[in-house]
Amino acid sequence: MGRVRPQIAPWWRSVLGILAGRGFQALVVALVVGIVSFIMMQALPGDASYRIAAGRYGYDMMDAASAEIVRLELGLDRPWWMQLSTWLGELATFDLGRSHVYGSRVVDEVAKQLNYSLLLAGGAVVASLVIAIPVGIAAGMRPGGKIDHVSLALSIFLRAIPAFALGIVLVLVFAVQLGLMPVAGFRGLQHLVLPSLTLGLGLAAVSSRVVRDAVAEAMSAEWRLFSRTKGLTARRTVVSHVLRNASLPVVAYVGVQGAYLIEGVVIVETVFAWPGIGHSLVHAIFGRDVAMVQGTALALGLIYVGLNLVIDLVCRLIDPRSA
Amino acid sequence: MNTMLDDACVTVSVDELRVHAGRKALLGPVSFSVNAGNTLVVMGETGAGKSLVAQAILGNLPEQLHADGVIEVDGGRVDNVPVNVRAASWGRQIAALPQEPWRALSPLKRSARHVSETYRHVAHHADPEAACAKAFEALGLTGSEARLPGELSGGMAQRLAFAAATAGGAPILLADEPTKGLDSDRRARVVELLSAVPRQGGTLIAITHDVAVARALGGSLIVLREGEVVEQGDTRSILAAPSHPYTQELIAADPSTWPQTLPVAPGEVLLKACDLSVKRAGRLLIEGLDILVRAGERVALVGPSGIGKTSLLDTLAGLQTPASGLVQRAGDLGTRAVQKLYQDPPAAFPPHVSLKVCLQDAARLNGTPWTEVEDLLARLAVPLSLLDRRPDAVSGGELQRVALARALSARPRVLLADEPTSRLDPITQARTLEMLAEIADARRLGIVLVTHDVDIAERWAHRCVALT
Amino acid sequence: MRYFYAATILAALALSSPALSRDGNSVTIASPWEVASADPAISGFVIQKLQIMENLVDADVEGILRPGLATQWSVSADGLTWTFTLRENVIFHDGSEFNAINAAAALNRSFEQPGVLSKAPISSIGPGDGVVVFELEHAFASLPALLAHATTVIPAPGAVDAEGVPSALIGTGPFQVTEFSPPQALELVRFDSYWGKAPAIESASYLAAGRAETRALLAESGDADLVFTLDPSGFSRLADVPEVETVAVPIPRVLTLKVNASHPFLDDPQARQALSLAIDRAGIATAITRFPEGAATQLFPPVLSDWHDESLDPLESDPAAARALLMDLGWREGEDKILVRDGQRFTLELRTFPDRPELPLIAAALQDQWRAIGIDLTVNVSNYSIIPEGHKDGTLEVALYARNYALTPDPIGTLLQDFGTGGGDWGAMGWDNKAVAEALDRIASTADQAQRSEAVSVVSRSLQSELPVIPIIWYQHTAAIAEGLQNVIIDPLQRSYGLSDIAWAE
Amino acid sequence: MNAMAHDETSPMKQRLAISTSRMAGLLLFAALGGAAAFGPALVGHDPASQSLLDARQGPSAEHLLGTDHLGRDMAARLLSGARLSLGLALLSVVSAGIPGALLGVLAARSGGWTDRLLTAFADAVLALPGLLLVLMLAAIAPGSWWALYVGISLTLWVEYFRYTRQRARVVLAAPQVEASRMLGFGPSLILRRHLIPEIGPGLLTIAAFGAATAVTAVAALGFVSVGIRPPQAEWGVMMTELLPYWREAPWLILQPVAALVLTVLALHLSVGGMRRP
Repeated sequence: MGRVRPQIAPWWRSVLGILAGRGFQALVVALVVGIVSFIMMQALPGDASYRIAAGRYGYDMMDAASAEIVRLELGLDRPWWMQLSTWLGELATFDLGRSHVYGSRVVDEVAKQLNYSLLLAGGAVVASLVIAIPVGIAAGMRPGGKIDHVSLALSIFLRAIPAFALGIVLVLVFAVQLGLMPVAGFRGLQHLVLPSLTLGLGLAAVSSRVVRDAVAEAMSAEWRLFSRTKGLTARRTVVSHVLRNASLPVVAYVGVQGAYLIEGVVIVETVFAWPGIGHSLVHAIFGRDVAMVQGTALALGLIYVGLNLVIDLVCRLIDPRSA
Repeated sequence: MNTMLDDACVTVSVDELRVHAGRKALLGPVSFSVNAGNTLVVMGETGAGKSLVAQAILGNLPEQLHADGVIEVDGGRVDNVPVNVRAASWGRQIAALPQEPWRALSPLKRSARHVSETYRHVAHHADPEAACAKAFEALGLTGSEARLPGELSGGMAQRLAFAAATAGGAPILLADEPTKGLDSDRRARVVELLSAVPRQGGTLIAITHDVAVARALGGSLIVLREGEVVEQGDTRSILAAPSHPYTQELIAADPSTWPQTLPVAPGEVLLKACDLSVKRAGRLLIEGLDILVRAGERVALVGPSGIGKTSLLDTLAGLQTPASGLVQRAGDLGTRAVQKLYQDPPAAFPPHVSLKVCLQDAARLNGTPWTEVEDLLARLAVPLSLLDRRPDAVSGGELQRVALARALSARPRVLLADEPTSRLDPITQARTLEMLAEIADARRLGIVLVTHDVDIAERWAHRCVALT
Repeated sequence: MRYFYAATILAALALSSPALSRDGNSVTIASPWEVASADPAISGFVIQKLQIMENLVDADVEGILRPGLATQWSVSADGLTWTFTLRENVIFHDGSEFNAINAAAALNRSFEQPGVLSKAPISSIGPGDGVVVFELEHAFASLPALLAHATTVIPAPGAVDAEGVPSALIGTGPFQVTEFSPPQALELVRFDSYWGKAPAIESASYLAAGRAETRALLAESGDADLVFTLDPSGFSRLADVPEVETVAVPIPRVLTLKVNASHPFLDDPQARQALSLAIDRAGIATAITRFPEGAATQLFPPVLSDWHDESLDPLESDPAAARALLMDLGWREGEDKILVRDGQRFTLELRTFPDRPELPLIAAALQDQWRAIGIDLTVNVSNYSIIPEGHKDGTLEVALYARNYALTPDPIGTLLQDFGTGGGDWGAMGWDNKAVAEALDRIASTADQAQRSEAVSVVSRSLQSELPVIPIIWYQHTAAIAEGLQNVIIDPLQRSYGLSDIAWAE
Repeated sequence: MNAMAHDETSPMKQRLAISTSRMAGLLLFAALGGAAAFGPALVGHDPASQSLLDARQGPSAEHLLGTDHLGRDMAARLLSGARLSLGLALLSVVSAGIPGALLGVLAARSGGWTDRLLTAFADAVLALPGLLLVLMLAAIAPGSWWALYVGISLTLWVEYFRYTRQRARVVLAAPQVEASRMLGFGPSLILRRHLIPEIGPGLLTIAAFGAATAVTAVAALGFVSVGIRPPQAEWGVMMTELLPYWREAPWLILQPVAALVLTVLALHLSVGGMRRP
């Protein structure tokens, strides 16, 4: 349908609409994230400079003296609004400042960890789709059939079991017993398999059902029957009609999975010693590394918006009915 | 359709066809046979099992139903052949025209693709695009190749479905309620399209509840009632001299045969619209319209679908503000003195609440004693036992009458009816409109009826305003 | 679409080929400690352990100092001027030359940064001709020991960014960094133009795995050859795994209770002794840390040979006696079994932190054991910074943490901070003991062994009787070693993973 | 027509299938709730009282589910954990659901700027990673349940809002409501007869999903020792504490995991599976 000329004008209009909407959202997110995280970090009990010093020097080395040095170095004695305005000012120039704890540029830190986390998340999504789509289709073709019931039971179970437990089981089976995969760390692509499978199974639990529902609905639709009675083979009907219609809700759902991913990433990264963003976010929060928290949160927020933008566009591509 | 000329005597013959759901018999026995170049019309109201005939022949009966009896297509017996095998003949030997084209065309495919893919994969046509273009031209669809089914009018969608269904070159065409929900002139075009099939040597099996359609298609006729054949034979002669009372009723229900309503002495003006213009989605639909609604008078607004009848009605009801001009109510008309009847009765009721509760609420709010409501229902022939059910558990006709009772419990002076019977079977439609008329006369109501059926407008209403 | 699945599934299969078959000459190390930064002031410990950067002064496993980047050192008669002669033709991993200028610069920075050096009475650090010269405010014998500390390693001048923060891991050590993915992973290769003896192994990778279970699994699956700091359970399990050898080495890290001696309930040594008597060290050592021999009988573990004092009578566990002591102090049992004295319930808040998993457990144990003698203990598990913070603002009552008395080969530096005048953030609080303070100063300023050991016994005795901090457990440093890995040395001072000595059996 | 024939039969089958599994889910959930409510009293052990010497025991008459690494009674700890998790989950679901739904109706009813503002706000909240919010609240008040409670509620309300808004818009615009309005139905009656019956079931499903999410989130946070802190008995905390012993005393770590799995299972079954409204 890409080659359809008459639709072009409204097509562009709707795409621009999408872009504008998401762009605005991104802006809102940037402000909200910055301010909220900042205010929260301000509200945290105890003296930030102590926390930061602790994060920097470890408990063998940190003491009141080092906290004092930190306080002066970071100007934590300034009033909070001054600190906030500096941050926003720098943000306007796309500068996220330096990590309070490590002294390195937040941008670099976030970028580094983001690479790993995105790799992990991407792996997870791929894994989930590879599992969810065939299962979902199989189940959706015969709603109420064996496959349907079994996969439902499985997906509820997978949804229920905590990520780390799944991770440990996978490690035991594939790494310790079979020795197929490495246990943890990141040194090659095969290190990606187990963590992303752990996350992916969790995602597949839900998305396989989404696929199933979508397919089931498409299969029971009158237009499916018609495309059969007008002479198309069952297979062609599925390929050229069912899948396309069914893919719509599935794609839309990938956006919803973002939240689950962020939560999962934190857990899985700690279990698999994965140098990712979720892991460092927890550290940053407890190390009172305001700059890092803001940077990380901002990154996560913007990724979410970006993801949804892509999904909007893909949906727009699959479904030319400009809604 | 060119291939239809190829061989002369393709036939469908059905012998002692019965359809059961478990132990419950739904259809039959039915027997008939149609020759190439002939037409079979199956008539009867919804639930009479008309569709089952088509499904049995095609072989796509729902799993939980099963058919017995002998079905032969093209001289070959098919009823004992598994579905997946019979499916091979779909589109090539037998094609089926769907009931509701919008629902039958997958919503994400552009019009042309629906047809061209059939040419490509079913007819294995050398140049599908060209063939498709040809078909579009023949059906006057040229120009809407790139439009999505959702963007087509009912008539166009029906023609598109026709093109898609017949592109495979099947000589036998099953058409199930092909004219459902189409206004008269669109209906005419579809009928003409269908009658072309036998003329070109194909076989047409058409299923309808519309006497006019049956008459137009001719051929032979089977009249079904609750799954049983009540009359069978040559269409024209049966319609001319129906022997079975049910057939007579069916024919009588056809608006074109209704008696002309006698004019009444118009009462005081209840509703008055001057130089009214109506917009929908920013588009100006109706301009400079003047309408008077007097007590005891039935006004019909008639016009093709999409002309803005509904928006106009809403404007009169005060639910929508006029683009220009104004709607005046008689001074003594309260807000609830104008009530409305809807095209799709189930949509007009809260689906999860029993009818009784609905009626009781309405009665209480309008200070109408419950007994009065019950009398109304009695007059409308609605058994009180029905009231414990939910809207979806009641037939369309009954529900529309409950809706009428509900509206009346508000003691309205004006009743605005938006295609109140277009979704009903002819007999039910006739009965419903009859009752509406009675009550309106009795209560001296002013009625505005929106319809696309010119016959109804002319024969049932006192005054007919044509919107063009 | 289906092709896409096929592709991905294939890819997945391709990936799941057996994990890196161990290349003959590389070693993988896993430990809990993350490498967050290239700044020695922050990550010095790991940088030093992995032999990426080096100190002027090195130390062997006994803590005996030996030449590092400095070949020799001498102190002036008045003990105020130290001169360190630097090793010649040493180059950094980036090829730049190691000399007095950049050595002095690095040391000055670690002097300004929080760390051991900043505590020393230094007035100036300056480069000389092939030497670095320290001017002191007063005599300080253990300066060389401080220069063996992780925060005083020497990064290459090229590693320092515009703000003067070391931002790359470049040093003079036998291993150079090829890949750094903070905070988890490091890739190392042998540095071929290293001044000293060339290591046997060619490359090594370091992986920080926060969770003990993960580390145990790494060891068990053979993904890591050398795994440090195992949890008790993992340790006992790995003992049964044939491919892995487990070792436990006592280290001078002690799990202690910091007690606010100026707190009205705790200002009397008797009260502190009562607290100590109420602690079931054996129970904790058996059930939680699972090294029964780790139950502390005094502050200094045997491994600190010249501080551990056999003649001291060991700390006992005797709830009844504890109760008796408290009764003497006028405490009486209240209706809810909790002691009361002139209207005040005996309630204390214990602060600790989760970074060492055993701490909350032991805190929970203490909670239970002290309730038995009528003390109501509330546990506050939080960031460890609340301990120095509480020390500063005086709100701290009791704190539980693990103190390493061998930050420097000679514990004196640490002890000065902890038990010198005014106490220290990780040491005594509200407890001033002239005798001890003097003794420590004497030890710090003299090199004469006789004087030292006399002073030492003064310190250890009064610590035992006064209990400004209550020792509970002596730590074991645990490690799992893949079979075939030879001459692995587990350094009790945790200064080195001994990478340069390790070799695979032929 | 085919579809119609389907409607008569197969959904009936499905409805039956669901209702049995639903019943199972509801019963299971009731059982869990009951256990959480009354269990602690019945077990008769203090979840906090330890005896290091009989740590990590298997099930016995004395300790029905054995003892943990500090010799605390597992049954008691599990149950008090259940109390905490379920209580927290239900509480946050309620306090997220009611305002969420009300705002949704408000937005749908008044439209215009009110609608736009509320929607924009909801979107912004959505884009703020929920976990971040919870983490930071947890950091403000370490180990306190109310921080988790507030954080979870704050992240959960959006879903109710969006669902209610979107459905309410449809319903309010439908003929059914128009007809009722013309008959003089007031807001309260519209709410009772139209909105609640239409939206209620969906909201319940969302609530079940939300509760499941909350329970897992609490455990997850406990597991990364961000949420509830030791010595408080909470499933996630128990998981971290017991994980080290998964080889020598597997039954220990299995218990909190099983508890979590059962809870989520019950919640999902009780709303007939994994289908979001």
